[in-house]
Amino acid sequence: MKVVARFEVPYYQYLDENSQLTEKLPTFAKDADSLAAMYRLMTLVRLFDTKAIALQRTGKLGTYPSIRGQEAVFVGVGHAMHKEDIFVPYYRDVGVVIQRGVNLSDILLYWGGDERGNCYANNKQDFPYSVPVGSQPLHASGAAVALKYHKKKAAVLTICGDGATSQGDFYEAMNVAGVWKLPVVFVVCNNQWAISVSRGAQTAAQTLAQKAIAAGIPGEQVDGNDIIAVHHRVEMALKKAREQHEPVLLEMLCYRQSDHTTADDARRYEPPKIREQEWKKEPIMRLRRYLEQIGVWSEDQEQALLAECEHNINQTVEDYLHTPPQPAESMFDYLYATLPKAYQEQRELVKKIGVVHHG
Amino acid sequence: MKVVARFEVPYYQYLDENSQLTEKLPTFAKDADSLAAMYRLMTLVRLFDTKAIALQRTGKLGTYPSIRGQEAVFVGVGHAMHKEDIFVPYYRDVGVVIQRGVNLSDILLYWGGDERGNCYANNKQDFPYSVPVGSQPLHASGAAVALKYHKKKAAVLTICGDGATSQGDFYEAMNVAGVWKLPVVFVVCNNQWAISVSRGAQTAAQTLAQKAIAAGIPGEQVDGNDIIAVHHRVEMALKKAREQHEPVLLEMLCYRQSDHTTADDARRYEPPKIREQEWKKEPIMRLRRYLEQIGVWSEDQEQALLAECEHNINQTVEDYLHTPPQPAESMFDYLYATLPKAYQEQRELVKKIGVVHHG
Amino acid sequence: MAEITLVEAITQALAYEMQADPNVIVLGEDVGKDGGVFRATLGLLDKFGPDRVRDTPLAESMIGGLAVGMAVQGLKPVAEFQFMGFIYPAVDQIINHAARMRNRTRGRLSCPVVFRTPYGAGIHAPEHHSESTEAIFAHTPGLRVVIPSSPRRAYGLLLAAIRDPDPVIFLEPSRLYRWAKQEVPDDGKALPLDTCFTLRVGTDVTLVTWGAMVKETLEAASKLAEEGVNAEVIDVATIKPLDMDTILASVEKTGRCVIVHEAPRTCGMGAEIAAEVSEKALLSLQAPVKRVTGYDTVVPYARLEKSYIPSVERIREVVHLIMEFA
Amino acid sequence: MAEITLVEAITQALAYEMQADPNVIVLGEDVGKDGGVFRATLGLLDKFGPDRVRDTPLAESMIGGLAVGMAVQGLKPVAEFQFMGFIYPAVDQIINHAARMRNRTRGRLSCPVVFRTPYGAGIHAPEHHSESTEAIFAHTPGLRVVIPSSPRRAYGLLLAAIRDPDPVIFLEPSRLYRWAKQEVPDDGKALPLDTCFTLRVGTDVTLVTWGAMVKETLEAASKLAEEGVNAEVIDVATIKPLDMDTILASVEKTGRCVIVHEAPRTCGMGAEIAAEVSEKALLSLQAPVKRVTGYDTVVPYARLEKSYIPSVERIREVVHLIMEFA
Ligand SMILES: Cc1ncc(C[n+]2csc(CCOP(=O)(O)OP(=O)(O)O)c2C)c(N)n1
Ligand SMILES: Cc1ncc(C[n+]2csc(CCOP(=O)(O)OP(=O)(O)O)c2C)c(N)n1
Ligand SMILES: [Mg+2]
Ligand SMILES: [Mg+2]
Repeated sequence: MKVVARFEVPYYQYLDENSQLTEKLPTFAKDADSLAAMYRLMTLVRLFDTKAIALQRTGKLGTYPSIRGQEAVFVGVGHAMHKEDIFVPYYRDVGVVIQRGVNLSDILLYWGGDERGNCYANNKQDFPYSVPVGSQPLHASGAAVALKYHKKKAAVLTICGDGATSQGDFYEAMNVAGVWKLPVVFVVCNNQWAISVSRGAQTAAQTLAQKAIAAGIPGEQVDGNDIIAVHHRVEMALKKAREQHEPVLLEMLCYRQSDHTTADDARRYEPPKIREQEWKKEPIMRLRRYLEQIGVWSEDQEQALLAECEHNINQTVEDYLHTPPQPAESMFDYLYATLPKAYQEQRELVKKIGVVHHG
Repeated sequence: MKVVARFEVPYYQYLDENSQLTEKLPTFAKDADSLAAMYRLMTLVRLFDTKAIALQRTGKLGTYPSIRGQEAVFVGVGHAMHKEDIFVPYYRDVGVVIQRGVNLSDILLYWGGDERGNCYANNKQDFPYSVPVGSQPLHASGAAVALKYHKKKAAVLTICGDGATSQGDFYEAMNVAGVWKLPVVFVVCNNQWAISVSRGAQTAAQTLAQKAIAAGIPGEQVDGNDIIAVHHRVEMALKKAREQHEPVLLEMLCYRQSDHTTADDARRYEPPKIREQEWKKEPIMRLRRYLEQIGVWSEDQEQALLAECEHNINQTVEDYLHTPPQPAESMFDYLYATLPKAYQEQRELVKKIGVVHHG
Repeated sequence: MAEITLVEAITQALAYEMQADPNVIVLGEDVGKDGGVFRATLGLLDKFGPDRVRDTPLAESMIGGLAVGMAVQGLKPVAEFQFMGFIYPAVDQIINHAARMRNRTRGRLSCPVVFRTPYGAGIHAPEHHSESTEAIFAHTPGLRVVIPSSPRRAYGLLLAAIRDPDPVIFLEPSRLYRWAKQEVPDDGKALPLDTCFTLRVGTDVTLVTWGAMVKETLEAASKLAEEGVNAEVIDVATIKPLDMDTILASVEKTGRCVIVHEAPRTCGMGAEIAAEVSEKALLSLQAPVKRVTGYDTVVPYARLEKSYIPSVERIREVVHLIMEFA
Repeated sequence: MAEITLVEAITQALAYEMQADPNVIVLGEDVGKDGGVFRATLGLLDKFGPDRVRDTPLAESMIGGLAVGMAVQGLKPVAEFQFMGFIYPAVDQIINHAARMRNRTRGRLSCPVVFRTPYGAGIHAPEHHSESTEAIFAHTPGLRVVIPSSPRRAYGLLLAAIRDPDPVIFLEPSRLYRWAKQEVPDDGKALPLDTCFTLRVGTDVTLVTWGAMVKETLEAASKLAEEGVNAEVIDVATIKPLDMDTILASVEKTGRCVIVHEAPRTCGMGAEIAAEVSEKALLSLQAPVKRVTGYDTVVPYARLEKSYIPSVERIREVVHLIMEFA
């Protein structure tokens, strides 16, 4: 017997749960403004998230998947991306898309049951939320083929959950990215749960990062509660993807501090106490304490930020609540570039009947 | 940065291409009779394979996938399995099924376009050939659930090609086997080609064995031209599966010494010379020289064996050629346990028309 | 006896058959502790343990292929897909393997699996949660496709599906999961799988439907009765194999036929029934066979989904139209 | 001008459009050096290089999903599945993504992809190589389904499919790949995608068909002519969206209609056409609309596949039957 291949999975963290540095800071993080900007976004996102849940509870929004506790992953990813990069999301987000020219009210429209939530006014390239779990990494690899073919200096970034890594499509997407050397970064938001199924019940793999080995690409674990680590590893990965066409898989370790969606009740299956324990690692307070330590954040700033966020969110909610529904026949208006004659009669019928309201 | 996981891929070989031992022999291989038995089978299989191709060339058989050069993989696997184990094959075989109570004439029937080729008289459990590439490892995991549930001391073994490892189903099958601790062994016959697509064009992974790491199970590379290595690693893997419910992936390195099937022409894409170079490693002569070295095989035995094989094969071909087609209405007779009334009229029609021959 | 909902009837049938047959195994995403996103498997884990109620990794092709392997080796898997919009990755395993195992081995092996999934629109769910693509499976030889529309039929048909020696696609109308309650004796009695159910006897027109549309169709029939049209309502229930005898007998009596389904019109199961009725009952027909169906478009998101689902009014209008046909 | 086969016409169309539009990319298993198992992409690698003619890893869901991503970002992928029996792992990507991208983004993004695959039985291939499941795609909103049946139509329809701004399922009857030759000018002229082609004008009965069955149907029409029955033959070609106008106009003229297809009968595309003709042309019909189809069973292996495919005789018999209907 001889050994023919060896592999290692690295883990990255800069700021630990006590807001202490565990490594020398990467360059970008020396810019306190940049960190503060991310702090502001995480705060906005958490407040928005809370608001969305409240809207759902009062019947003003459909099912909504909270990102509570996972803000560093999404905000860090969004912040590290370039405008020209392409984002291929799953359904759990907010943090990335608001940095991609998407209005918060679009997000509400989407979860309120209106396709126009995917019709971003200021973003012509990113993909809409993907509901079929694990299907979208393949789109990312396909988009990366297009970028590479058109010789663009940009990369694709896609994100999915820990549960999604069990899907064959996830593996197939990494595999083709590896063998075709595609400019794509695969991010896994490992929030430890896929609805009620724990991370440990998805796979015997000790890390999700090691799933990259099957595709012959590198995989890394990142402390997903440390936005410095998230941002840095994503930035490095995107750079490598853009410049060297080397795909990589980043597993972001975090914890879902909420039900799966508003349609779920995690008390049915989540062991008691875990959530509180994990809360000690949550990303927003961790960064705030650090910003306070280095003297770039104060209670006054915090209060001003909260007020500003509240104002924006309220405005957004107003916009959302006052958006009239689409005409009924809109269900035919974007099906094809031009609606074939065969379906025009159906469109006329829908139009004649008009919008039928839930009874 | 710290390292959180480390992996190694081992490689096994006992008999090298010059028929020299490279390691201490495993116990089973000290029994020369056992080795000779495998030698006989490999010889039979190669002659049968040659015959099948000839039948196809003369219009007496449909498309047929040769196993030339890959005999050690199939014969070794079949020899290491226990009767109670369950075999889940792909379409490239002969070597395993003839050790599983399947008649050579069944194999011809199958490739001759007759479903009765799957209706083995002496085997009630093994799966039929699977044509949709990569779909059958999931059946193996499912069968392993059944074995484990029924507390049987048996394991499932499934085999697929190098190309099949790119399919999501292959990964999903290993993943569930890993996390549910299923008694199943995954064997990959890496013959370096998936029709015209080379092993290197399938994946950037340096070895196919490392694909197991994604599922958190062990993976090994084995010299697939060394039947001692094949048999030994399969035997060990099956034992571990049966006794400890630990699945494993075995990558058998070999070379497709033929077109993909009789419908293919490898000269279109196979670089010149490779095949001859690889032929030096082929498994049958390798074992024969070894058997001769240890004095358990002679030219007389060889001649007798060839005559015996020829006789058997001719008999088999006769049986096959004299099998009349099934009645036309047989296409309805096994569709459901009892044919629903809705389709009985169609069955009557088919029966009335009778068998329509190719024109 | 307490009245139960359709989804509770599903649970009751699962529990009954798991008790009766130790080879019945439930598997799927979140079917264990969580009891399934609709609670169809609620309590089964506690009763039967994790070997028989299995939370799978998140992979539908895997659920399909695993179930095939289990079924071939003597188990009776009842696999859940969380929504019909997520069954597609398993279509290969269903069409290429489950539906063919018996045929391609000339009866040596078989594949007694039940693939359950909630289906249809109308529950304000996100996109991809509202599919009605039963026609895909109805077109596939070797399968049975069964669709209950009341708690009692859910119980009896599911028992029959599990006991059936061949693969069954069992589609549960999510819109009806908690719509109406019925007493459902837990007597283990299966209902026949090859028969339509006549829910309302009438003389003027035959309304043929299944699944969630049974609701609107029955409502339409009530209104029509007030308006002087006496409709017969048939719940097809098992759409494959199709019991045309019951439908044809009804149309021969009424002379008129309207088929109602939620799936898109083109190539839906309604086309098959309309084609058969038009061919076989041509001489009895007093008006063309009409279809009232979902539109040939993607089911809209929640805000417009009601505009997609065939309404009581659309059914009524079409019936009146053909009553006036001459 | 030399005459070419249907598969050569496919190659010609691919080469033409790759030359004309640098965003057209061919991908699939063995499409490169090997030129595809049927040689449909023969020579393209040499002409256009490996960036535009891409051998993929062996994974159909991947081919589907990759093509979606490419198409959304400005490429025009023409993806090949090696046989229709292997398209199923991609069904999720086709139904849940390709068919919906434009609709769900309200036109912000689109998905101009062509999924090509050989289909149908009759070439002595192993199992799973003989499928005709066009109905699955015909039922799916957002798709186009196009099926050529001659070299010229293959050329013109494939050009149209590639230029179409929405996803197209392009099904090539493998039985006709090398059946008949035609002169096919390489003029880059596309054929319309929303129109049936009337291949034979007649007065007594309308035969509606597509794909490989055009062969048997035309043969039947010739025989019927000798027997005094003048059949009109319509090649539907684009089965989704369906051009009912041409079919209805024909049936209004002939008063009789037989639909011929190779796919299983139940819920096949023939049901849709029969249902529409029966409904819309009821008053013109002098006999019930009949279907001559593949049986509701799995296509048998090679030795019995000819017994599965609708024969000239079956078509003739049914036509005679309805000619005598009164
Ligand atoms: C293909 C598919 N199967 C099932 C579902 C139902 N479902 C929605 S989210 C989810 C769990 C996903 O878990 P994970 O990937 O960890 O992401 P998370 O929601 O935890 O961020 C499931 C099973 C789906 N949307 N798509
Ligand atoms: C799902 C599927 N896709 C495509 C094919 C066509 N096909 C048959 S064999 C083959 C190559 C398989 O290569 P590999 O897995 O390496 O096995 P080998 O034939 O080399 O033993 C392909 C593409 C198929 N049978 N099934
Ligand atoms: Mg998760
Ligand atoms: Mg191979």
